Amino acid sequence: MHDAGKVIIGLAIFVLLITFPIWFTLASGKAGHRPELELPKNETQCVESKEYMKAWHMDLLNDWRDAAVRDGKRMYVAEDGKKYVMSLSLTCLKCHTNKAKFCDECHNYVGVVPYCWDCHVDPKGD
Amino acid sequence: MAEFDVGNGTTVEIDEDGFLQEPENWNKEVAAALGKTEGVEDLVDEHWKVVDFLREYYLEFGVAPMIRKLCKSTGFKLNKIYELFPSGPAKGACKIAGLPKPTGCV
Amino acid sequence: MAEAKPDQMDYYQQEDLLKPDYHPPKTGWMDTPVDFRPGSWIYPGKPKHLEYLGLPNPREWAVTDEDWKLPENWKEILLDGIQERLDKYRTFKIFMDVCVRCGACADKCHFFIGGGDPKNMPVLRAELLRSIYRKEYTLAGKLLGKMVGARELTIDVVKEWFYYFYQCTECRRCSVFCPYGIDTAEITMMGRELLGLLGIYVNWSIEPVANCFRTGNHLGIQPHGLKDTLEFFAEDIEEATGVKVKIPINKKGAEVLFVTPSGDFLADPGTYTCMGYMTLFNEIGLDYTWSTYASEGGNFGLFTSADVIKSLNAKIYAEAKRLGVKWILGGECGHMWRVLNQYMDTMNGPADFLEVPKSPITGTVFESAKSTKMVHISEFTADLIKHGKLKLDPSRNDHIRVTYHDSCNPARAMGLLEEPRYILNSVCNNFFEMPENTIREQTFCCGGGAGLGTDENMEMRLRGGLPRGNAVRYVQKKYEVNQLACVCAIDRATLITVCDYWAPGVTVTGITELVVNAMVLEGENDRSINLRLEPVGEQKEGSDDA
Amino acid sequence: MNAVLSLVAVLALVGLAVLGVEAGGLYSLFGVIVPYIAIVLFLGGLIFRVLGWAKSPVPFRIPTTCGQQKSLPWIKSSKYDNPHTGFGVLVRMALEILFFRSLFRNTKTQIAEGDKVTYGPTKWLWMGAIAFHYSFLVIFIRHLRFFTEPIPFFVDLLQTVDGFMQVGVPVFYMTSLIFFGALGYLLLRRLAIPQVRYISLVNDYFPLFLLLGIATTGILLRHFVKTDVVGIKELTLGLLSFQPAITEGIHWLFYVHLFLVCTLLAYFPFSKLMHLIGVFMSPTRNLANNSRMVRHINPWNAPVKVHTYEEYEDDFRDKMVAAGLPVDKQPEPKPAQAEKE
Repeated sequence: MHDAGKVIIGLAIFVLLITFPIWFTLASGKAGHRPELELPKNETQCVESKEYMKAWHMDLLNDWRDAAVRDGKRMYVAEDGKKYVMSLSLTCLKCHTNKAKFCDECHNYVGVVPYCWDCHVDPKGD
Repeated sequence: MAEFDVGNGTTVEIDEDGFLQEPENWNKEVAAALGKTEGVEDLVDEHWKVVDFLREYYLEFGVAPMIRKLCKSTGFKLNKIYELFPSGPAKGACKIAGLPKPTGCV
Repeated sequence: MAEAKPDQMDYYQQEDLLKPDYHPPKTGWMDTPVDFRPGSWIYPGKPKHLEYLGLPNPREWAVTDEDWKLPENWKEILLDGIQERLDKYRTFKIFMDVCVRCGACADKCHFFIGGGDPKNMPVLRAELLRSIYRKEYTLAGKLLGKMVGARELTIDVVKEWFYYFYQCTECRRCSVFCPYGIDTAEITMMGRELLGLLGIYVNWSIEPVANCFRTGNHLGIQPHGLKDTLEFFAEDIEEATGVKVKIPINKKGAEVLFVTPSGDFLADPGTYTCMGYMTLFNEIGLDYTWSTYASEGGNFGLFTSADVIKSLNAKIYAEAKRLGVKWILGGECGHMWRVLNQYMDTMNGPADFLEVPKSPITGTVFESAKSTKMVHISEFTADLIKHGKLKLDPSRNDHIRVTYHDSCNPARAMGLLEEPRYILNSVCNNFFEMPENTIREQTFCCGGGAGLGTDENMEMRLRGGLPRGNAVRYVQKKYEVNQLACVCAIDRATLITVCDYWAPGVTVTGITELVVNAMVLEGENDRSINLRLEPVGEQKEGSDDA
Repeated sequence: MNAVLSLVAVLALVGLAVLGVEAGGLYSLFGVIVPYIAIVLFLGGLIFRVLGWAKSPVPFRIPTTCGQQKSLPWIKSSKYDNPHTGFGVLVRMALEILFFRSLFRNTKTQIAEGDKVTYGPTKWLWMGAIAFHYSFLVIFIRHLRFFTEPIPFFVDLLQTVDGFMQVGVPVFYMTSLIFFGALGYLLLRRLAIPQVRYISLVNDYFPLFLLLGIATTGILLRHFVKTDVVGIKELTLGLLSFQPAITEGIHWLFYVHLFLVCTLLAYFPFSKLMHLIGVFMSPTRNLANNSRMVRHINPWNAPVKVHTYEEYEDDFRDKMVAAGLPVDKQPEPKPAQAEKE
């Protein structure tokens, strides 16, 4: 016996599953969606360079958290010598006022769920 | 296939185990010569009783008899058969009687 | 005593066989030639049998010959044969493709356990064939060759196939453990079919096939011979029990056709099992018949090719139809039941001229056999006992301390596990199981199945029999077991040697023999002797040597 | 030897990708063309292979039975290890595919104390296999975050569970570790067990090294190199929506990772990795043991030469008559007698 029906159904299910990203994304119509960041209006320079921040902001924030919470240190000296208070709310969010339109844009896009907001409150959120 | 020298100038064909290839080629000289290969130097009456029965049975039925049948018909117990034919009823006696080796679930 | 030869078990020292060298050789397996030592291979099929069966290339040749006298175009024949089988069997295709060589099968094979030859690992046995498949059918194999496990088909490969495909008993134990269910039996069957295309057969299989084709049974027993044999049994039964049994042969209009392996007509202790059937059927008044035409339940076609299976098996239905029986009862045999359970209906059915089997004694309808119309004697007997239709005195078997050997095919190609145990527990008071990894679906082969049970193959039989023999030895020591019961004619022939060698003192029996020895028969004598015509109470020491 | 060859092959692939993007600047080749080819080869090859298998029939119903058959009503049958119904087969297959049931049975055979053959349970291979396959599956699903927009809930959920330990930033996934460990185990046992080493081919080592390469580059990318993941997702979504565009500034290591994955995809259908599908199609597992109940059809069931009863009786008639056995046709010379029945 060939069981052609069963093989074809099985194969179809497999192909359907494996091509899930294609049809799911096409169906959602968001394939062309790109994160659009709302940049601070009155500031052009972040704590460190844009490239550095893009790749390493999570490590920086992690270091800040450890320094501030565990060691009680609050002062951060940046590469260019400028000093900043190590604080998510006071430093970062001062410029990046809208979490949803800045942080979440990329995080949601690539499926990152940082645990910053387990403790911190998003001032504009709920 | 191997040729087996009967000793009187004739040869017969035997298989790998020394069984006669064509049971029709059997005769008493062949039996005696095959006996020597199975540790039976001289075929005496008791041997012939066994061999003759095997032969008769084979000619009638085309196969070797059950060993129990052999024992019952000759009146020899199995150990007596082994005494007569050290390599046993199948390998010894049947070979000497020119029967083919039984194959299958045996 | 003369010096032992390689076809005698005394030739082999237990100390040696107990120390298999599990280390693979230094040379890779493709570069390790076959060692055709006496005792480890089987004589080729004789030309007269091939001629009679119309099989190709009948000729005189010997395994140890340099020239195997293959046809000119042997390579073409084999490659065409592989292609044909790839097209016919999905199993073959898939099993060629999906093995990941995890090695889980390696120490599941009795030949590997007892011999250590890496080519007896089921995975490598299959690679012998896969390597050619890769070379011919895969791009990587064509381009990269050896490192991707591909190699050229040469005469040496053919010889290697012969050696190792006749060192597999098609027991399927490896397939229980394989994560993809790769069944080496299937691979071996393909390999043997391919060899057959070149006229390479072993005589131990092909002579029974030729016999069976002509006379209806493997042993070549002719109709009048079968009658004579059964009459002889009847005399012995009368001597043992005082009961005169009927011998219905080729009886038209009987309710049941009974078919059993022909080994039971010739070799002890199978003959006692046969006497058991006759006594049992007589006692319950079963309206049955023997057939001289379909006088073989076993089917050495299984060890030859699918076409031969079909050709030999066809007689059973044909005879059932000719005799006008209602259904068919099958005796104690191993590979016979693989054929009856997995092949018969497909090959030679539908058996719509028969009725769904119904026990005339208990009224039980065997629903599980409603299409093939063929019931196993253990199912039939278990049903009789369950319904109290047999008067049993198990104490008559008290001198027997019995263990049960699951035969490969009823265990792994059918699942007949509980019926024989139920019977044994009903007819014996002393039943002991062997260790759990050696019974049921994990049972070990006798080492001589699938056409390997011949004396010139003694070394491999003893090596392959080691796991089984060792388990028997275990229960012999622990529970003083002195008899091993089985439902397989090959077992009844080969396990004698295995037990004599590995567990001397344990004899072999079929189940129905024990049943009848425990049965209280109508009009019986004092039953002081059993079916073996031995005084009851004395278990004969030593062998049932044939 | 086969192991070294495989390692060299994987390193060569790495080198090829590095050279291609770093020196050659062949971003569209490695970022667009190769992935497309790989996907086509994967899907096309896989379908081709499966249909190739399916083209051959299953002539006989040959399940390997691992338990009591269905027979008499009072004997408990093993519904799943020896299924006789479609549902039983379904369960058997599910146990096989989801839990590697057969491998779970694995035993280790040894000859102990000189003369005792012993069988101990051994679960290492099973554990290694389960760990490898399931962590691979999780990693595969986790990666959907780069292939879907919006990201389905289960991907987020899986990431949360997988990163539950919250070690490191970004969190280190447990499965990454398990995957690495399992791969290492599978490679080491292949090298360490003499019999397994003896049978191992390039076909066996190559996928292991390839996966190790993929895992290593993946972990480097996540935890050490930190390339522009947003850019990567833009690239993949472009590919998925058939509007490929190379995003600038993605680290070369990503292209190595991608190239190795593409190699795996392209290699998959033509290798033993097809066991993924084969496990579903193995006739010793996916058939019910009901061939005495239901007739299984063999499409090529061709007639064979049979020695018919008539021929048989012709051969033996005289002997049968002499022995008093009934015959269908009386022998010629004698006048016909009434048929005995």
